[in-house]
Amino acid sequence: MAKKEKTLKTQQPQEERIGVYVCHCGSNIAGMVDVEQVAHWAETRLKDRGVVVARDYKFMCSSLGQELIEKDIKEQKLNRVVVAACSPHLHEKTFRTATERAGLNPFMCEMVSIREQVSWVSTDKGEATMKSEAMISGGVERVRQNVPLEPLTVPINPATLVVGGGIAGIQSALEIADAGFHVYLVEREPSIGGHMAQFDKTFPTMDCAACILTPKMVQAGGHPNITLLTYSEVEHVDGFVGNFAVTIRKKARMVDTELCTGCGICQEKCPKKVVDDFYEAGLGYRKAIYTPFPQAVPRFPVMDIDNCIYFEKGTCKACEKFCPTEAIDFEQKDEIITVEVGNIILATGYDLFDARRITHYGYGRLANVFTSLEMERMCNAAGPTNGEVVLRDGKTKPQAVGILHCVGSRDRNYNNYCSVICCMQSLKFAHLVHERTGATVYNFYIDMRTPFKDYDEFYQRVLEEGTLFVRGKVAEVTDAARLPGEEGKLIIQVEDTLVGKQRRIPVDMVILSSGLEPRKDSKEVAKQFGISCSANGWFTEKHPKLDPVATMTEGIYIAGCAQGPKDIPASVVQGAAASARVLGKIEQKEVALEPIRASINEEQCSGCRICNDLCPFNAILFHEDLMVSEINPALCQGCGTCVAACPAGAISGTGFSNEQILAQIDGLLLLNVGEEKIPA
Amino acid sequence: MTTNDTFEPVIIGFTCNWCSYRAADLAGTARMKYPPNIRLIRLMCSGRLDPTFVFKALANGADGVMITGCHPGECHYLEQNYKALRRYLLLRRTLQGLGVEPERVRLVWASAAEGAKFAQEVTSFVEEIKILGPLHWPTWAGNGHKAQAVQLEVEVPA
Amino acid sequence: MTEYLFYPGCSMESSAKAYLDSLMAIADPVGLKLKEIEDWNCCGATEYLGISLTPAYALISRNLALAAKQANGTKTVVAPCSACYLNLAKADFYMQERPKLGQMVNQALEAGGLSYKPGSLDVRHLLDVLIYDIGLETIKSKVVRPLEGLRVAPYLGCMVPRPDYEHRWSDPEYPVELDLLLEVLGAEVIDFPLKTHCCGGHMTQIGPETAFELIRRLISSADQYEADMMVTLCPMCQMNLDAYQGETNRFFGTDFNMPIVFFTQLMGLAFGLEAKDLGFGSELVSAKHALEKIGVELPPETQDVPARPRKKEGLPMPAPLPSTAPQLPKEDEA
Amino acid sequence: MTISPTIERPPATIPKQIEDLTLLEEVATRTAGVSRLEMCIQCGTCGGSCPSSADMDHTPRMLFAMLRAGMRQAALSSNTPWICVSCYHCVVRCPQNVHIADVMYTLKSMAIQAKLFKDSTAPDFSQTFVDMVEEYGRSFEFGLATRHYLKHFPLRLPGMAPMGLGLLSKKRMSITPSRIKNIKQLKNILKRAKELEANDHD
Repeated sequence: MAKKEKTLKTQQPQEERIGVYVCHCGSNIAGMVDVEQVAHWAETRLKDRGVVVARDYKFMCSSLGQELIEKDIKEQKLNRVVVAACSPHLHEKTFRTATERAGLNPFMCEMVSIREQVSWVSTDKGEATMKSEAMISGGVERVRQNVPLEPLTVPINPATLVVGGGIAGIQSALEIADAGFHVYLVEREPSIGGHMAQFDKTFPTMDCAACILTPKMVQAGGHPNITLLTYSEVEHVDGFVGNFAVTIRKKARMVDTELCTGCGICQEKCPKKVVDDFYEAGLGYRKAIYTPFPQAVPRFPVMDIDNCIYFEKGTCKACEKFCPTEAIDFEQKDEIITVEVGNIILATGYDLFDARRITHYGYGRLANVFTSLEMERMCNAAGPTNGEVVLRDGKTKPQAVGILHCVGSRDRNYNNYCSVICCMQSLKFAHLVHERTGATVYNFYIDMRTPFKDYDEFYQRVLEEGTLFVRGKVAEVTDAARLPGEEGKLIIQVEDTLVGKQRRIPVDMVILSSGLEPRKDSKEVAKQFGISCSANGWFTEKHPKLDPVATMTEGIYIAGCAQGPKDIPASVVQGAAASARVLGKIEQKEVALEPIRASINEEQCSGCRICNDLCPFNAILFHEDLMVSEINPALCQGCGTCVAACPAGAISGTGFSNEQILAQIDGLLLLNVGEEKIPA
Repeated sequence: MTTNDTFEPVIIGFTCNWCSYRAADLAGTARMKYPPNIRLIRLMCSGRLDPTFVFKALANGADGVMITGCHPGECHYLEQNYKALRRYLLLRRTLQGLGVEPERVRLVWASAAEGAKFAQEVTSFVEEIKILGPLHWPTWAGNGHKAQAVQLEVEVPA
Repeated sequence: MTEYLFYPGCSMESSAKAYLDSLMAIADPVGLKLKEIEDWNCCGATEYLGISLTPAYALISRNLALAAKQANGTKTVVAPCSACYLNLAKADFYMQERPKLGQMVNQALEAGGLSYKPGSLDVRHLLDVLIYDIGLETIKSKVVRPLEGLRVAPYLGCMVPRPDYEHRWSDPEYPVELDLLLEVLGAEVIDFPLKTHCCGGHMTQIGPETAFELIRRLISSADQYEADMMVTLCPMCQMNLDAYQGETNRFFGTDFNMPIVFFTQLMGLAFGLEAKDLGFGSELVSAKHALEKIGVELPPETQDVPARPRKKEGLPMPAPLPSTAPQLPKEDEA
Repeated sequence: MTISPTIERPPATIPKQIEDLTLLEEVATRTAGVSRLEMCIQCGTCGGSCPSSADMDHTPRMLFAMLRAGMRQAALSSNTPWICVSCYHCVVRCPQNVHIADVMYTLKSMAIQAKLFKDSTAPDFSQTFVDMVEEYGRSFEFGLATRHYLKHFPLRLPGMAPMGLGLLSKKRMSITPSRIKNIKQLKNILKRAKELEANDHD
């Protein structure tokens, strides 16, 4: 490029020497923005503003792209860099590191997001190009005001908090604990184990879920490096990577775990029987004092005070009377504890789609319509029917069973994503129902999705067993008989799309393969931990392909279904991967923090104390003797509210100073752009 | 609609690093489309917004300013967005006093998950500013007050 | 008292006269004030849409334009007929969803000196207004002759609860609003599984055999549940199920004798009004026998007809999903 | 002189290009609202929900596949849209929120325009209905029913007579049409609408 070489020779006598780098991002940016024009524009029109070189390149974030910048910094003696590429949340660190490698302070590099904010949201190439130019002008003006900053480093606390004791959380906790570091494993329910503990068999190998899960639960329960906090919830999170302080509420079990031996006599003697909506999916019963299931870890029971007769009527206390170790404590109160950890793994799992929402499938209205979780419990030998597959009357074996895929999934009326596990789960039920009852089994699917190892082989096996597959999303399940043979049955009305005809198939039992949903409170949890989640409520990973276990917030990782629907093997993989990331962090021993802090110029401070009350982190102290305020940099989080509020202008905020922002405004409005046109 | 077809307003947007800037990222990742008239400035928090920024933007050629922050109760810094809200309400009053339509400044709450909301708010704001037309600072009457005050309806965005 | 703009629709003046008469009779007692849209025209039913798009929507929108012009402080248009309700609501919705349609329609309306800004009116069905504005409490307070012993199948048909652009109903397939209203009137309401299934619509005209099967399904199901009558809120449904019931019987060799009445007629009865003022007698399948059950004040024999087969023993059933519909008013102890 | 072969074959013709990839888009743009027709995943919820699908040549799902395949002739001559009863079951259940019922209306109008419908009963009924509405501004059930049944179901008419008489005697059917006051305004509006519609599809 002859033109560029020419610019090389024209030395500017100015102090600022700025390089502008425009990324194509393949065609992601170049497809909508004329990147060459943008680079040319920056180089010519922003010449007076200190731009000495502007280049466009296919992938700036590649090592070649970074080297390009480093080379320019060294050879052209650049002292400031603007990279116009993707969102700074993605690659700010990359380019600042490259800048640092070339010998500049990393904070002399600014990013301009022309991918997320321009090319991906625009429809007109001309407009997108002009917007990119304006944004680069803003970036250039801002970077002119940048000053070198030194990052703060803090030591990393080697302990880790794992939230959620399902299979993903258990796996994470064990990996870290086995490596020799301490783990706090918090679980909301009385026992760890999660959904997997409710299952009967696991596809495609048909291993007994309890048989493979229980050993892991026991290992976690007895591990010297794991503090198990069951029946507990995180209340509050403070701090940042390396130094989180987490407040946890240990809900009152009404059982003194120091004294309890887990003998089970209290449950036996408790006179109150309650429908177990949680563990037995509403199909079975438990007592008002209970351990959710026999293999529960820990083995201590909890008291359900909403259903306890003593709490209702003031008498009973059968449990207390019979407890051999006097472990029952009706006076127990919730306990609030604080733990200090360096990293956090969120493995909070999923909720099952509420099938009652699809009224035309009749769940909750038609007795013999069951959900997949009810089915898991029914198939389980330890479940309410001892593993018998029967109708709601508790005794009749079905002759014909219909299994509906995609219930609440792949449907814009409910959830428009694929829940991943339902196809395989439905095949599993087809196999189990066939095995237990010999009934005719129908599977109604839109598309069969059986990727991953040995999954399609399982499909073949179920085909072999004679399961009848009907390609079509079920339109309705009804008990309104219309034709002979339909009386007393549930009729599944569906278009058999491969035949092209509507069919009405009478069955005795319908199983709804309900999809997975984010936890009802996932958005609040995301907020609590300062991470983001999708509109649905799944936690958002840092990068969907290249960083699927980290989040945008340093020190917080995600695993299992909290990130999105996935099956057991994938949950285990992600749990282990999150642990590997945490172990990597712990081994770094210390972490560098963004030096974005506010500070007060004592000379200018009038001592008005307006800023004092504005800081939610109590980082601003007032020196009565000197009548000035001072900011504690270790406590300051860098929000900048005090900067904006100081009437004397005595507070400045690094990284986001008034000078930087005001300059950026002018830049965005193209106030400083040279007017003279360069002849083409 | 009285939209002037040829008038393309310039809008400066101030976004919070934790929520609305990520909402803008999400709008991009999801390939949602919105008008190119807005140019964003990232702040660490909407509480960082000094009203001077807004006046400076409007004085130097912007036709509108959009301020975005976390939903009330969801501030990354606990409660600083409430301070932004207070300043915003005052700001509108001041603008009115100066004879500038207070609708030229809009406060939007958008969480990191609300890419669609962000895109939609930008779209409707651009439409609204197009209807208002280019910003002309009023000429001043002798006593320093504009003869006609602009009607202000105080509404608190939820 | 809120005044509503009223769009009666063609059927109300002819085949569904009973609906109009009974509506007028109950409007006053419940405090429903209706102002008929001056010089309204036919909504085009389900026919015009299949001929040509813009003229069909222009036809509907003339009514919206007139209504908006005549609106005096109110923005709610009430339609008692399903097809009219849907057409008006649909035009308003689609002209917003696709502005080009709105522009074309407005260009057409201009030829008649009219215009309409999509979204400026609320189009609602009569039952919606009665339940959500007037309220079950008010309706209950007017009941002087509870319809005790009358077993009714609530039947809404298709076009009121679906497609429900504005989400006004509790559910598109199993809405409970009509059930609640009839319960307030004191009737015994069956959980009618086909309550929003199709009556055949215009197929009675163009493919009678298709329609007869749909009519058979509905009446046969109501009959299985031993309903004394089916209660509807749509002139077309009433017409198809009532007037074509005889022909359906002949076609299938059945002998159904299921009276089909409008819910407003039953409201009138429960309010103590005279049957003759409520349009009774105009139905082709006479409701006489069914009405005797309540008219003669004799407590009818309570037949223990099993409702939907529900198993009390065995495995527990899931609790019903909390409904968005209003709750039935509490029984007064006094 | 040619020897006629033992088996008569139709003369060989060059296969016509039947795929018309603009068809789907045309249907979509002629549909009120946003049809979302291109989003169909062929799940069959519509065909499964349809109360009258037994009488249809194709289920709605198949019809949409045909539109996608550009089979204009076959799609527009299908009886499916004419059997649709507008019950909207498919619309509320469709997992992709396709405006199915409105697509059916579009297909009817396109079939009428292309004169591709097989049975004229339904189009005639619609046209008769519309003619009367255009004439009077109101529908006229008596005129409509008699005219329509006379033409299409003359044999069924005697069977229907008791019903018709019943309706007449119970004053549920008027033998004279009523007319709106400002019919001129309506006619002007419809005239303009038809012109606009015609120009739009040029």
